[in-house]
Amino acid sequence: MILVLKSVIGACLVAFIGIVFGLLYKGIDRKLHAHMQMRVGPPVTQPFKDVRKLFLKENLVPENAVDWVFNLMPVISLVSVISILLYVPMGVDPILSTKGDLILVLYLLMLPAVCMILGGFASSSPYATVGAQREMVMMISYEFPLAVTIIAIVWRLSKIYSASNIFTLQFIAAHPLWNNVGVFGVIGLAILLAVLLIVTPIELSKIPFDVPEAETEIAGGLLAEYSGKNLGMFYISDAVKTVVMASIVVALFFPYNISQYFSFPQYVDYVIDFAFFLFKAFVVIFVSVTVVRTSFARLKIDQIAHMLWVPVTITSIIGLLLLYLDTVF
Amino acid sequence: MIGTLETGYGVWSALYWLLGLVVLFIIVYFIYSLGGKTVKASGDKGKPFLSGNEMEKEKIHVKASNIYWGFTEALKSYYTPLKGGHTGNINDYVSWFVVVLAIVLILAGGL
Amino acid sequence: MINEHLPALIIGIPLLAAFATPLISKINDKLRNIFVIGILGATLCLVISLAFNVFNNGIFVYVMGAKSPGLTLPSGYKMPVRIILEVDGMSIFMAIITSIVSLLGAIYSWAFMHKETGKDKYYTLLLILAAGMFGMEFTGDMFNFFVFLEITSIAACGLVGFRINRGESSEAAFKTMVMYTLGALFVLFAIGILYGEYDALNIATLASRIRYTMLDKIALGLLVTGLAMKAGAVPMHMWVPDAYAEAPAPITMILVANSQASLYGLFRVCFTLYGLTISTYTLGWIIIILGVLSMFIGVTMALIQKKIKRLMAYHAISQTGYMLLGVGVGLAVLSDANALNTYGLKAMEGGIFHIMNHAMYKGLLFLTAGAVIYATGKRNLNELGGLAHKMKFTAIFFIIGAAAIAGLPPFNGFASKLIIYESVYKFNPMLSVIAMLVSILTLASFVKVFQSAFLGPEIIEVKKEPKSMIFAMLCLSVIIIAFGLFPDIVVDKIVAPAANALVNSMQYIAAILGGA
Amino acid sequence: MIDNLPFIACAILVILGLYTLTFKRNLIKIVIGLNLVESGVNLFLITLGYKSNAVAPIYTMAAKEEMVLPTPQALTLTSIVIGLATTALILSFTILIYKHYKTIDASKVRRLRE
Repeated sequence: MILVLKSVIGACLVAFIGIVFGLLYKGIDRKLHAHMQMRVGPPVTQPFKDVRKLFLKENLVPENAVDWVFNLMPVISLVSVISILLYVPMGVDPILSTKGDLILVLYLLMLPAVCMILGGFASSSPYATVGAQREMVMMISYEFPLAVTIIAIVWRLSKIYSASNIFTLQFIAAHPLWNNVGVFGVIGLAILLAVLLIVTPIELSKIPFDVPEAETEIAGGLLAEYSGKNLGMFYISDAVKTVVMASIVVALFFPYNISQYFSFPQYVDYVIDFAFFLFKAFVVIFVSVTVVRTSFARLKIDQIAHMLWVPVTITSIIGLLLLYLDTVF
Repeated sequence: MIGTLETGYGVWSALYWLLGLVVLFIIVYFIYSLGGKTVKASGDKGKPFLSGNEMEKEKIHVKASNIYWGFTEALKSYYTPLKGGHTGNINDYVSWFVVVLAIVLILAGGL
Repeated sequence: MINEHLPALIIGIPLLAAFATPLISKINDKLRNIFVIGILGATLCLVISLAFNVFNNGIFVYVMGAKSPGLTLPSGYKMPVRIILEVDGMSIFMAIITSIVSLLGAIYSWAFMHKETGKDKYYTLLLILAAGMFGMEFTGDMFNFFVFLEITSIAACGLVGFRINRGESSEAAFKTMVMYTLGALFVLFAIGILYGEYDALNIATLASRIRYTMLDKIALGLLVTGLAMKAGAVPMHMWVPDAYAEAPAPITMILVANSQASLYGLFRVCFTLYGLTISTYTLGWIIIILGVLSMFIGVTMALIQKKIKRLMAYHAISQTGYMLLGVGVGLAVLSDANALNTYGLKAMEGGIFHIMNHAMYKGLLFLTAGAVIYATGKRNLNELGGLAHKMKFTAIFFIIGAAAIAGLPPFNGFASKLIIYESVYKFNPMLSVIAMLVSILTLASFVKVFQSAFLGPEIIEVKKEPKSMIFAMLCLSVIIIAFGLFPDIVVDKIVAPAANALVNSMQYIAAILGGA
Repeated sequence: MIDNLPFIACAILVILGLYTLTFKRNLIKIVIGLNLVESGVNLFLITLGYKSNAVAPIYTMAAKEEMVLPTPQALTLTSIVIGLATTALILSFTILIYKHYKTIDASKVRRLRE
């Protein structure tokens, strides 16, 4: 019963956190990106203004589009992406920590992408279709390294602990792996972290992996026909997804908290942990989104597919092997 | 607790997720309804953007075999032999069966 | 009274009804349809009542023509010689799938086959196929198993080649028949070897006598290969897309269950017949490798298919891989009690749960494919487009089925795949990784189908889908969602008994031989 | 060695059948190959029950007590009947294939591939 109440209130809470901080991070990212290019850039609150403007506009549905899919997908996309935050620790334990685990988070992470793809397809525009199929190709390509990373970490944990909830993010965050492995393990973990940091911008389809949108090439790609509030929904869900990816990286690799070094009352601890989480998430986003997208140019889709299927996959398997070696020696 | 699946190392309950989803749907739909009205466009406004080209309806639809170009292109060296292996010839079906039979017999014999 | 004879009735009623069907269709087509659906409905009721019996009272042994299996012969020789039906948790699990699928197939056929000729033969074969599958699942006798295997082969191939106006149908039926017959002959060969060595055909008796000589190894290899072929494991899978794509849609759904009946035979052989005597580690690995190959090659081939049903047929192969993987891991650790209890049993539960889920969602997908073909008359994805404008129901059912097969929460495919991932990784982490990869490739290829058939501008004329077709698809969707929301109940009530039945082969033997 | 001759014959029949199935392109020959495998298996079954100097198990009033084992004979009979059914069905498919494709060359009867 308490859990029911918790999930209702928690849902409202994560909706607020996800949307506000997602848009905020987006603003910061744009600002820093501009600074790195020696520009002034928009104000940090610009994403909020963008959303507001999109909501004022008329919502156009193209003639050939399948309306019900076309209009439903933006909403479902945002709903599903926010729901991931119910399972991800953000400094404090996740709200539904005992009701879902890491594999669930992985699958939920697919949902917003699938919604975007279906929305793009449903708009019946060739540009949108091309963009959507590229997004799908990227999804299938990064799945292997991502799965290797996650399974490797959990497998290594299961060699140390025999708890029945090893797959929950709560458990993984409470037992950081860095402390429990030898030299090989640390190298292996570092490699896996690198893989995850490569996968993050691909998951978020940011430059250099923004082939699905690629304004200069296919006119906005899978969002080509979207306008008004539908586009606004996708805009917000992209922002929330950034927070989600960052918090997954944080939970898997940097779950450390700083509240135990102070002696404040518990609710202050929560605030401190949450603030520290926001800082860690910011660092992750800065490293794997802002810096990367400033420094590289867009790749072609078959280059991305090849890169993910061969070098990145091999790297991730090497990481797994090193973790395995760590249990032997 | 009904609806909670224990997998030995993990856990999953669809009902709580759905509950969260319903709450989130209400919130998101509220935000969504704040936006401008939805219009089914017609005429020039409703045509897909094609950089100014005029196209027939049939040609606009991207066909199934053209989808996932990037994927098949990147994995060409995997797909070419695989497609070649599926000859549709009944002799080959039987040969594969015989090959697997031989391998399994060797492996099972070596137990 | 009825309770005592349930297994025999479940096989007998469809079999007798099959031969009554042509007579009844002389009277009236509608009456015949009602008769067939009624018979299959009655069979479903009997299966459910037998299921309660088995889950409450343990293994159900039925001896044809005698009260108990332990009866002595006139010469004083004590040995089970009669035809014995032995129903344990796994058998009844498979029978539940078979009966649901064949009932819905018959309902769907009402409208789907409306315009075809030769419907009396169609329904006769359908009933024989159902009876044969029940026989395979219930029998406690190796030779009987072979006979029922051949009954299903003949009925299935007759149905695959049902549309004799299409050359492709005959081609598919020919190829399938050659493969089925060849596989069944090797199964018979293995049965002969076992009989020659141990002078028995009863599975329980054989299991208690097997000493694992060289000949037994040969028999094992023959059985595994023959049955794995019929289950559609790569690289012996090439008949699967032919047969599944050319059979009428409701038949394809039943063919999936038929392949799973062979899968059941495979598991029965590995666990019950050989599980006691040998360390099954290598055997487990053989099954796992077959499973991984099936998963990966099946799905990558599916991704590039152009015909809607061929694509789904390749997915059937790839999903079979999950079952082989889950149960194979259980088999590999069968002799290691600690590993079996920590993850082996869970992996088996995942694999077995996946059998049921797969029958449901793949059935649904084939039915939607049938609806698409019915409405447009086109099989090639390149010629389709924009169906979601008019065929909203089919589109929604397709989304449900596709989400379930891709393992998106909260549908049933997710539950069983979750169990597989989270137990198999402990055996070997790469197995989980490959399973997850295959899952997303599955999603990708169904997104492709959805895009090219259902989305896009309206470019082709469609007929409205009839009510009986919608009803059958609705039933499957409801099952899928219910299993997805309450997976724990299904796992506890019917999947766990099935997994335990496979692991505890001593019980299976003791039920016949009495306190072995 | 001489006692094993029937078993060797079975093995040869099965292998010949497999050879035919693998290398012959004529669909009728493929059916023949299938029947060869079947004959091999049937021969194997019937050989299992053989006893020298025993009578067939149908003579219940025979003077000699020694009977050939009846079960393999029953099995073989069943298997022959099934084999007949499959052969008939498969040959009818061959006829249909010939009708539609105008050929029974296995390398040409492959509209279904990939």
